[in-house]
Amino acid sequence: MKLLEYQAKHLLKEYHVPIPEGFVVKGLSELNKVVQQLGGRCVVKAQILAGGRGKAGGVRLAGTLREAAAAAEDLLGKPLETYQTAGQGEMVNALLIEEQLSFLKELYFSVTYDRETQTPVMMLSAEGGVEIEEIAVKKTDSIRKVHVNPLTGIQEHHIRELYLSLGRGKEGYRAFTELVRNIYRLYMERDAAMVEINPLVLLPDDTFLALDAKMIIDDNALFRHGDLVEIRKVPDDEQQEVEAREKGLSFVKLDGDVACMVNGAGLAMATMDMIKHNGMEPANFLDIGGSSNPQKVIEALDIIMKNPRVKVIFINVFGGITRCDDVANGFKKALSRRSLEIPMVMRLTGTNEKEGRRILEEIGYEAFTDLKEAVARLKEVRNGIREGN
Amino acid sequence: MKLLEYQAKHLLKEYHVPIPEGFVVKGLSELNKVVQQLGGRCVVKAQILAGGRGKAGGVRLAGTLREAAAAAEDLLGKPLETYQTAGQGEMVNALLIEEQLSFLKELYFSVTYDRETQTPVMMLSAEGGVEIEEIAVKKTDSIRKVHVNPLTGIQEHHIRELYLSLGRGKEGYRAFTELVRNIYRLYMERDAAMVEINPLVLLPDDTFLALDAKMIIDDNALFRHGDLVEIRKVPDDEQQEVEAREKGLSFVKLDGDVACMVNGAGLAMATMDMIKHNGMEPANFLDIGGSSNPQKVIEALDIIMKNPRVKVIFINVFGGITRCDDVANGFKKALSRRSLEIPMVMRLTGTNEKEGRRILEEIGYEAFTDLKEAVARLKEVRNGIREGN
Amino acid sequence: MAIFVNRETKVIVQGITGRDGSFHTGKMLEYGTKIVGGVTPFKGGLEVEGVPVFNTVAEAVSRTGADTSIIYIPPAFAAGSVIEAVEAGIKNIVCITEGIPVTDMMTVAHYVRSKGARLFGPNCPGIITPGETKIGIMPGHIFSRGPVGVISRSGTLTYEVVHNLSSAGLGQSTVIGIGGDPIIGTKFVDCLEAFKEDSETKAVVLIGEIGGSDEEMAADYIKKHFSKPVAVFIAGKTAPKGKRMGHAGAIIHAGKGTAESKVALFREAGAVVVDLPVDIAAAVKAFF
Amino acid sequence: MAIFVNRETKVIVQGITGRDGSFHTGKMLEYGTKIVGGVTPFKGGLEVEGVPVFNTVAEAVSRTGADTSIIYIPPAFAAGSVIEAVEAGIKNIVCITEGIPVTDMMTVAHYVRSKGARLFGPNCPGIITPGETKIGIMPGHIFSRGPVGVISRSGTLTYEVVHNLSSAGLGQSTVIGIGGDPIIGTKFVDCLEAFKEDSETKAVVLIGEIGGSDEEMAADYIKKHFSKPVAVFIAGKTAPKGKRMGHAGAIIHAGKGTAESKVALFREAGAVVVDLPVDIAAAVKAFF
Repeated sequence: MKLLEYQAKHLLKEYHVPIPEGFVVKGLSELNKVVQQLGGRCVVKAQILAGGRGKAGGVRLAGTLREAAAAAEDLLGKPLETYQTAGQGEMVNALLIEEQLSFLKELYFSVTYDRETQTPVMMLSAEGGVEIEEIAVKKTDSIRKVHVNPLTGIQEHHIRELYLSLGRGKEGYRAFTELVRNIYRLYMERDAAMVEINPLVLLPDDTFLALDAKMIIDDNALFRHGDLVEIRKVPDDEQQEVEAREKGLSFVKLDGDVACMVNGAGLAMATMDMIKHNGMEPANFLDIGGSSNPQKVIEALDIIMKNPRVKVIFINVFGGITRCDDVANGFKKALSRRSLEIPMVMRLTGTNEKEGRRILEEIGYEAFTDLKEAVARLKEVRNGIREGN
Repeated sequence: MKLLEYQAKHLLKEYHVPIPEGFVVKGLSELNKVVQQLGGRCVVKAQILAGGRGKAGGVRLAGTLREAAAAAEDLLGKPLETYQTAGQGEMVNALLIEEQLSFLKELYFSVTYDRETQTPVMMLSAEGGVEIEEIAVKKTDSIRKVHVNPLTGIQEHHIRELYLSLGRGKEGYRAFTELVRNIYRLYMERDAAMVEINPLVLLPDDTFLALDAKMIIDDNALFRHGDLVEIRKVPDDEQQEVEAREKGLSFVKLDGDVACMVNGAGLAMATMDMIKHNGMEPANFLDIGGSSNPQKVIEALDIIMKNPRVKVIFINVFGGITRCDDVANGFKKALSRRSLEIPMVMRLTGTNEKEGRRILEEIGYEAFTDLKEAVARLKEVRNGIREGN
Repeated sequence: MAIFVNRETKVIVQGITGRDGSFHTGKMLEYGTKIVGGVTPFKGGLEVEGVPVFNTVAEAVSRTGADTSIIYIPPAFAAGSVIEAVEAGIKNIVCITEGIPVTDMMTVAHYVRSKGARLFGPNCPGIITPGETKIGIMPGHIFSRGPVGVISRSGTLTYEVVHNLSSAGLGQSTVIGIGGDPIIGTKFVDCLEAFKEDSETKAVVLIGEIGGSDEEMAADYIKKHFSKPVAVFIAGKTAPKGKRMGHAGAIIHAGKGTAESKVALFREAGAVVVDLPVDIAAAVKAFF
Repeated sequence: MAIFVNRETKVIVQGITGRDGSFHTGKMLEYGTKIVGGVTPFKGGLEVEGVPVFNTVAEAVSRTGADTSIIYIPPAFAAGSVIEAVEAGIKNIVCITEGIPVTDMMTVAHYVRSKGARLFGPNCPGIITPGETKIGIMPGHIFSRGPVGVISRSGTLTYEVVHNLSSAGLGQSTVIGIGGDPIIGTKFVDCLEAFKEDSETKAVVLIGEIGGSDEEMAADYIKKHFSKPVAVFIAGKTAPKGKRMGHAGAIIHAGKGTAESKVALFREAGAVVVDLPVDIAAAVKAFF
């Protein structure tokens, strides 16, 4: 779950990480008071989840209330297109109005986890203010990575190693220590998958401040962060994915017309690969998950049918913890609620296969056992459909 | 550092552990309002650090304000003698006035650390309300011990194992879980050496409440608990020990008349053992500690001389991290401020021994190298002093 | 010979009274797995499929002598269950649970290793030595005993491949589902090390997917230390970047962990990489 | 042969620029210890007694190849320094610091062990193999090389005993101060295990004190597994109960850890227990 900048900053504040003074504005009428409180000069920042906001004009400096109002009017309630929004633009529903600050230096700081060492990793670079990919390419040496053993937690020497990489004297060290400890604590306690402060700025008084903030919370940990679930903003292009996840399904929309429903992520990916390999285009990735529940099949069909481009459905189930009879039952129930107007090819094998086939027979459907044969049939069916239909 | 009951309960409350409603009273004039607030019926509890308070009459039930006033008058501002106060009694400077509660059962719960496994250990017994030594003797099986690995921290199954030992149904489990987690967190975060809740009572609604509380904070960790240092009450008989510790000295007063000043705890104990072995009685244990600092010798002499029973001083220093010249310098400085009116025998060897002897010579003192010879001389000196002098 | 588990392995089921736990206890017993006990707090004394239920793992271990455990516990409590198992002296732990938070798993992975225990998963189908023991949720009938070791990050895709192998007369020595999460206990390289020492295993099938660098490390290990033939399939060639493909671990970040780069490294290491999972058997056949 | 450390041991000093750190760096160099570097944050680039100072342990290790570290760091930061050393790959850590909180030490003790490293102390005088290397704060001139292994919970009392031994012509193989705190890294039993395998060591002197049960465990080990002769002194016979005798570990709780019970168990295990530290040499003489 991605957080908006102001939501991330709200968490930073909770953890005593310095941030600029600022206010969230969701309508133009609130602007006046807020800009006055900041003394006229301010920064107007569009609150969207997509990256690349700065280059797309989503961050504006304003010297007067009039300028701020112009910027706000320009942004609020309109879609903002960045290189990450894939041509559609993301609606700006809120602005963050912040004080303008002068600083000595822009740094990059983040905490995320490293799959190889299976530890949190903190990264600091003296080259802040640009995308981390750019930093990584421009100057690999400029990024200092420090791994933290999860059993012993963050230690003084981890912070020291980061700070020493800046080549600065001791004067900023105390503020830096506090900053890093607080961000790390936030990262762990709030189950963040990533906290990125870019830029982290060094102020003239040798303290540090988070000028921008990106944060991703581990979806698997949301059960213990009800407060974050409440403030969740789902990106426009992920609406369906999030809805699906709430129902225990993994769904990713794609551009093709062959919908698929598979149990297991690996098999689902491999199924997409096979569809493509046979000259067709998958309409989605859809994993109905490990645990067995007929209801999931019903939900899955619902999601698939929301996509008007879908021409044929391919169901591929290899039962393990998922039982074939549960899948067949789910399918049966789904058909009792809605008729299926497009062709469907099914492959069903594994745990409780016999029971599953018996249920399908009852409603006049049959299923392949072998994947290769099933895909061959799928290809026939798809090729039999006239384009433009 | 031991906490008084009300101080310990204050911490428990901070950690959301249920405690009885109650008020601290330091003068009789405050009593009226407090007892009224509790509805007349209350418990009057003398706040002392020594154990055995209950049996010594330090806890009184009062059914009316009049009874409460009588109890308070009886206790406040007077010494309370228990089996742990060694015949002197401990002054009662405060009372805790608490509501009377009805409960189903008294349990014993504590968290401390286990030296063998080097982990925190939690103990639960269904036999609460009496001294833990008694429980341990009466029914060893009735104490359930659960160790917590400090790297992974407290886990659900630790709490489950404790709870299951009570042989009760699931209904109290949720409240118990919360209680144990909170007390464990307190134990770790506040660097307690021991948290003991005896009795922990089970209330009619299947929740738990700390009816009494003992707590010891690790002295070595006080540097990060300024709030606790502020509220510290030093037991009457430990006044000198605490003062000494603040000066970096380890001091324990004993009953004999041969004062000793030694560097290193092990050598200090062995020196006491040798004094005793030679028919004398040590007046104290005094370790001037590992790190080297002439000032410590001055402070150590001051503490020794406060004890009027001391007839002779034995200084035993085997330099290591403590340097002989530092010790000699300290001694020299001490003599420049005060004259020594009782005899002193010194043994000085180890790091910077030569420099140390040179300094002693300057002020007309000499020292033995060999411990056996030094103790022999000490014995001669002590035996030469007429008793009753 | 096989690796990690065999017919002597004594298994307890954590979460035995749940829907999945009880169902698969039956299936495992049917397969011949020595299920000696189960654990569900507050349900000690019951029986599931004739297997005694205990309140704690410690009790189950002391009463049954179990050395291995399989976990069907909801994600919020699963990490704690692994720690409970290790503290009770269990040496091999198979964690089926999907959806455990990453912060929990980082701690657990380090802890398990520090105690010399072995964790399979989480979010994995388990481990099977065909004809001897099945500790997992895989459909037992598709497996057959033989010279091919199988390691896979996926569950159902493993079944697909094993089905393919068995249908072609290629039996398996041991099949391990290592799990689809970003933080897992036993990785490809750990399994390759064990297969290297196993004289029964003559060839290895490795089923990888996009995301992470475990495949890259495996390719490096094969190149340097592994001389038995290896056939590889990597799932997710058609997956878009930056999207999580079901498995929490299957996500391509900043061009890292793509199918292309993994395929290239395995080929460089001398492994045979196939385009489709149904082509695995043919590739392995060619080894013999 | 000696145990744990020898003339090849490459040592760094953590906290080298402090009063004690710099003083004892000089003394150790004088003794012949291979001090290859020191660490004090923000003082990298300086030299102390001709030894280069680095900002971090990792840097010191990578530049000097050190395998051992001695710590003179204030109590609030000492536990973190041990972790820093282990993370940098140091295998033997001697922690001189007194006054480290128990909660810190519990974590550190478990962590060090889980990484296969070894910690001596905290609150200890260090370890010395006479004539080869001194990693600690003990006065070097009292030690002489010979067949007696010495293990002690105390600092200065160790010097007393060693002085006594050396004066009687009884040299030492290795002398280890294991530390006076309740939570320490290396215990009596660990040292006895090492002395058992050391052919140079013909007898062992063990200096215990009141409190805890490490002596009890050592007595048990001697009884069951240790056949070399052992002479024992236990300090604190005259200590009152419930009072902390200087060492955080030297406190008698509820009648446990008394000198009497320790003495009795050692005698039962076949060790010779002396009444006074100055009697040790005579007892050891009788062994030869």
